[in-house]
Amino acid sequence: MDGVDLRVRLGSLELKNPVLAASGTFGYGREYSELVHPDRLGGIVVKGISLEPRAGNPPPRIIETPCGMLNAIGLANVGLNTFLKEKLPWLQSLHTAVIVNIYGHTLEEYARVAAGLRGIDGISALEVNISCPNVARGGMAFGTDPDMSARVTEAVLRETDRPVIVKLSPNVTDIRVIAKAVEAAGAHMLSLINTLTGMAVDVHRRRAVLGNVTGGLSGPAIRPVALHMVHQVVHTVKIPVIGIGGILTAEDALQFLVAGARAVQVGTGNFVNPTATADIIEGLNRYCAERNISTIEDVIGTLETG
Amino acid sequence: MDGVDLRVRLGSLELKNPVLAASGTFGYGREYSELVHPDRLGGIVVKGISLEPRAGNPPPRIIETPCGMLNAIGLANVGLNTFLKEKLPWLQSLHTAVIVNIYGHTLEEYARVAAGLRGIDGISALEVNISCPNVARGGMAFGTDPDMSARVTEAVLRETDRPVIVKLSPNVTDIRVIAKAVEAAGAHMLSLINTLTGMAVDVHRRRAVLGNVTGGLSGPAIRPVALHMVHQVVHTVKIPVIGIGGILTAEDALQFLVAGARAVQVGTGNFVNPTATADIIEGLNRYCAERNISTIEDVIGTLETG
Amino acid sequence: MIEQNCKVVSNDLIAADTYRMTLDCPEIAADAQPGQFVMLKVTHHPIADPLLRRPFSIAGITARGHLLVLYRVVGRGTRLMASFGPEDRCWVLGPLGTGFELPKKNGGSLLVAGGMGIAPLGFLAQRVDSPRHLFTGYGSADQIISMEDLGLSQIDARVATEDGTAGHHGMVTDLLLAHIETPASHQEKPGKGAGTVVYACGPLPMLKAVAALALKEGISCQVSLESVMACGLGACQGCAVRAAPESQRQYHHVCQDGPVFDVRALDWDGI
Amino acid sequence: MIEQNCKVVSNDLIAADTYRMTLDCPEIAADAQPGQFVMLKVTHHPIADPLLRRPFSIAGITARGHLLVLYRVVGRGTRLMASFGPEDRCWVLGPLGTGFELPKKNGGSLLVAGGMGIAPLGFLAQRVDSPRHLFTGYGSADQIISMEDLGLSQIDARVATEDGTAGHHGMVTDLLLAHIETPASHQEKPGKGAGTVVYACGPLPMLKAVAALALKEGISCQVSLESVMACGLGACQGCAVRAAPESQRQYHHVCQDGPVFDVRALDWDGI
Ligand SMILES: Cc1cc2nc3c(=O)[nH]c(=O)nc-3n(C[C@H](O)[C@H](O)[C@H](O)COP(=O)(O)OP(=O)(O)OC[C@H]3O[C@@H](n4cnc5c(N)ncnc54)[C@H](O)[C@@H]3O)c2cc1C
Ligand SMILES: Cc1cc2nc3c(=O)[nH]c(=O)nc-3n(C[C@H](O)[C@H](O)[C@H](O)COP(=O)(O)OP(=O)(O)OC[C@H]3O[C@@H](n4cnc5c(N)ncnc54)[C@H](O)[C@@H]3O)c2cc1C
Ligand SMILES: Cc1cc2nc3c(=O)[nH]c(=O)nc-3n(C[C@H](O)[C@H](O)[C@H](O)COP(=O)(O)O)c2cc1C
Ligand SMILES: Cc1cc2nc3c(=O)[nH]c(=O)nc-3n(C[C@H](O)[C@H](O)[C@H](O)COP(=O)(O)O)c2cc1C
Ligand code: FES
Ligand code: FES
Repeated sequence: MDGVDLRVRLGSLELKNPVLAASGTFGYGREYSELVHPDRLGGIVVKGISLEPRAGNPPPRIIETPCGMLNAIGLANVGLNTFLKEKLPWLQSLHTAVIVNIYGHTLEEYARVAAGLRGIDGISALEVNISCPNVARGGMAFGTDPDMSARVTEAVLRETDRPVIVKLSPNVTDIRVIAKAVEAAGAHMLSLINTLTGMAVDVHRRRAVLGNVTGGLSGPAIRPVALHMVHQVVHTVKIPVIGIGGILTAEDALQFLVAGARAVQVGTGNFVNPTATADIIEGLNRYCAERNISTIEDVIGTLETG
Repeated sequence: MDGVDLRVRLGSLELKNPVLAASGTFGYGREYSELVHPDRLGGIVVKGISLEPRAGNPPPRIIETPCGMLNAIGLANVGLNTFLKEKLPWLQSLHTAVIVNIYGHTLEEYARVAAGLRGIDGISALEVNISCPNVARGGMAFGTDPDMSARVTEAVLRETDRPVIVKLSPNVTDIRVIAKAVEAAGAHMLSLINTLTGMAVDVHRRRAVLGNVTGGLSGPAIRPVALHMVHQVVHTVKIPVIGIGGILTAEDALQFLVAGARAVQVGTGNFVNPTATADIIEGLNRYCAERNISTIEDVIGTLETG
Repeated sequence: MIEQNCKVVSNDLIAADTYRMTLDCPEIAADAQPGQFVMLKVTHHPIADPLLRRPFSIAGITARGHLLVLYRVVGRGTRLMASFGPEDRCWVLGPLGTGFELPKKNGGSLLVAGGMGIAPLGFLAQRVDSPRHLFTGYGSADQIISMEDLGLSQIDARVATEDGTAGHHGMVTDLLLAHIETPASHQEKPGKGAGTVVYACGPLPMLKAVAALALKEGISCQVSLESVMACGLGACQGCAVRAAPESQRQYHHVCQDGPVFDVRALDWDGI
Repeated sequence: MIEQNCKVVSNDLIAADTYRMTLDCPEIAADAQPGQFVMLKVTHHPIADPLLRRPFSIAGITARGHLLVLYRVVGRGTRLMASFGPEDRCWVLGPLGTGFELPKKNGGSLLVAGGMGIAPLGFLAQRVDSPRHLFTGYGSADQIISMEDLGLSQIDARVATEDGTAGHHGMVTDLLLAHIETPASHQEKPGKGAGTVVYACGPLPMLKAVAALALKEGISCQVSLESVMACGLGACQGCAVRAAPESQRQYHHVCQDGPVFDVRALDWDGI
């Protein structure tokens, strides 16, 4: 299993392996560190950071669904300043890629979070969550409109000195249109998918289960949708694509890599198996070793069609 | 359990209970008749009919996914003429609603199928599948564009003397926009959702699993997405809405009814449990009886919010 | 065809990764014909993963009238099945599909089974009383299913293993070929004479080889195919297999038109 | 805190729908404090329904050093757990969360358990050596978990059942109230004097009643809460519960800040 080179390059971002922990599911990295030390991973994406702290939605915030879960955390986070003061120092001690996921409710807010993270050591890249409601447009998510998606991208690019990953929403008619707009706006990488919007009803109480009524669907249930969108986007843009959605095992991760993703993120999978990320890395190693593949690069984008 | 009145009215369409079998999963009704006689159901929606017979996609056509399945049947069907000659007579002998699902690749084709079914006894309604690729627009599905969706609706309405149900695609940014356009075009009812587009990769062979590469995701995995869209559409249009997506049990069906659907369709659930439809009817009865609810109408749309 | 919640009477490991399950479902057993199959629900309600039922050939009816299923653990569903105990119940839908056409009276039968392909052929052998000869092939000796577990006695059977750990060292098709090429006068067993039918079930490459041989030699031949299935009833059209070029239809449905097909009905190049 | 694939040592039905499971995970057992919990994986890889792990209080450490879990079958996950046999293994993540603050030396403890709320309190009773009194409430006599199954001896325990089939006919809170209202001089047991702590776990209405009483009487009180959970580690923020209005934060996380909370830390109106 040694011999296998799992390093991947995504533009200027080099990862020791293609397995990242997804935003919102791995806290600030430290929560899981007794189980899987972040240094073993390709990198971690921290919980989405906003300018001000946010308490989040009223409970219940999560509910299990068939092979998946709905969450309506409400993007609860400590806010930019506390992040810098309390969370960053530990992250700076890591020897792996630390990607900071950011979001806002206005273009201005995105820009200010990006500016607040400028020039800071130990941050490898920003991941921009564009699935947020745009308050200026009646709450329609930025990421559902190509023009708004492009403008968020530009606003962040203008303020940052780090590679920018734009994280796409799957709740769109044609994700390729958004991907192209974001690429044209200068994004360095794309990651997808964020959660699908969903809902559950408690038929005994005849109420929505979630305090927020609707939530985001994640987990293995959405994997086929995620894989399809990644496959579409890989054939649409030239910038590197990171695959996300329902990955629990090395085989799941390989589906995305074979389809052309240059890295993957594991979200809900961490809850099902807290060492999922490490197990996947081991599984990628084994897959390559068994086939005498010396580098994971020789797996990426090798899907035969026709 | 007697006492409970399960009848529902959807505009001019009256059903003995709100449970229908979904198109493409119950054949032409006869296949399941030894297990569940269609007369026990609110109705059956037959496999989508096109003007000409269609052989369908190359195999493999189906693959299991977590709590779901992908299908790429390719809308295989016997075609309008054979349907009328070979399948219709048996359907005409039924004492339940027979809904004929139709589709086309051009407006003209939709219109001609509708015309071919005009004035024929034993057909209670048409269900128009607008998730088909529009050949005139490079294969983009009719149902992803409000204008095209409206035009398909009008084309069918012009040629038919039956109530028209338009079946919506979930692969859109905002299903309410399509729902409104279709309502404005004169549709009598809406049904939703059709399948989400998805894909699976065989990592050993590094090929797409399905002969058609992509397929439609159905089953419990998609239920939260379906329920959310039904909830959205119910609050957007005035015409009756039929809920579809991942329904296996009475509790699943009740989630849709409580959210405001006036009937439901069971698709993939028939494969998991061939008597699912009958079991759900029994379960609805029991739910009402246990709560001293005398009519299912008193359950529909009773979701409390806030 | 019915759907029934059946008692698992026994479920025993009989060879490497291979289980023998008997189910108490008298109605299905009474109707079953060799070559037909059942769809088994491998999870308990309301657990939805794995979602779909799994198809299994009816491998026979035991002396006590129970339905016999032989299966190999290859994935998630069969692994769950292996954990069924004699207190468990299992939903069984069947009998399904079109089975074997039995040989004409006194017509000889050559039964060719690769691996778990023995399941439907074991049942066929139970039901055929004219001269029959069974050729079985396995990867290795530890996979061999005994005639006793198949409920067969007094049958002329030969075995091949790919690794040579038992019987002929090679493929089961070698046995068939050798048999067919032996001049008829030297045979006690049915040869390639008129009236002889070859029945085959096993991995696709094996079926292809058998089909090619039968078509070349002009021997009547029926094969039992596998396919992914959702409904098992002819309702979903998920189990399509390419029909022979000269057929009226482009696809057959394995669950309804098959799983048993005359080799001439299939497109062996496009399969 | 570690993640370990543990042997299920025993898994027995001990009361109506109630099971007692012991697990061989010495490291987790060694670290465990009363009030902490574990997350159990109820399916086997790679089956993904039900998807999430289930949280269970650590109900004690057995004489043989095994981790004790007491659970009631209420849904899909617990039904699967009930089928675990002594040959099975189970992934266990723990010990998790913040447990009970033990009473001060010689401070008396009143332990109030509703239904399965006995689980963490049984462990607490094992670890407290100052005077302690246990009040347990069940729906009916058939649900009662014996002191033996809890690994408790020489404890002053009283029981209430809602249907009166055993002990006091009524709620467990009646027992607590009666006890607290008895003048201290008449008591052998800890009363509401300074140093006394009330520990409670059970259904929310019971906890509300206990909290109201403790707050009114000015008795120190700790409750163990439940919540839906995904990570169990403080990473997902899924298990939020409203903090007391005067707190610095709007929500606590049950899995990390709890599951044990001082009643004064919570918003009992908004819960
Ligand atoms: C008509 C028919 C009769 C059959 N009879 C028998 C029998 O008597 N004994 C027996 O052991 N098996 C039989 N099979 C095959 C059996 O259905 C599969 O082995 C089983 O469905 C695998 O389920 P799983 O969940 O364990 O595997 P999965 O986890 O679903 O898949 C594991 C592996 O098995 C393969 N597989 C899955 N489904 C099928 C399938 N339907 N056919 C072939 N390969 C499949 C997959 O490609 C994969 O490589 C039959 C199949 C058909 C269609
Ligand atoms: C910290 C903590 C400690 C716990 N300790 C114990 C214990 O020692 N013994 C015990 O029997 N139970 C305990 N529980 C509750 C236990 O986690 C649930 O009963 C279990 O998760 C239900 O799983 P299920 O799949 O069987 O039920 P599901 O099918 O998931 O749900 C069935 C019913 O149980 C309810 N339910 C589901 N999850 C929870 C939950 N987390 N809390 C409360 N109700 C729930 C649902 O609302 C539903 O009504 C604890 C919960 C927490 C948070
Ligand atoms: C509890 C939870 C919290 C999440 N929080 C965020 C977030 O803050 N920012 C973000 O971009 N995505 C967030 N996500 C989305 C995930 O990063 C991921 O895109 C999604 O869950 C799909 O991947 P999965 O199926 O592997 O979970 C969250 C997901 C979950 C389940
Ligand atoms: C095998 C299969 C075939 C289908 N064929 C059709 C069809 O011909 N026309 C149509 O409108 N929908 C078709 N559908 C979609 C279903 O009617 C239904 O909308 C969808 O599967 C979601 O419901 P479910 O989760 O209950 O299956 C098909 C679905 C499946 C699984
Ligand atoms: S499996 Fe559905 S038609 Fe064959
Ligand atoms: S369960 Fe994830 S933070 Fe508590």
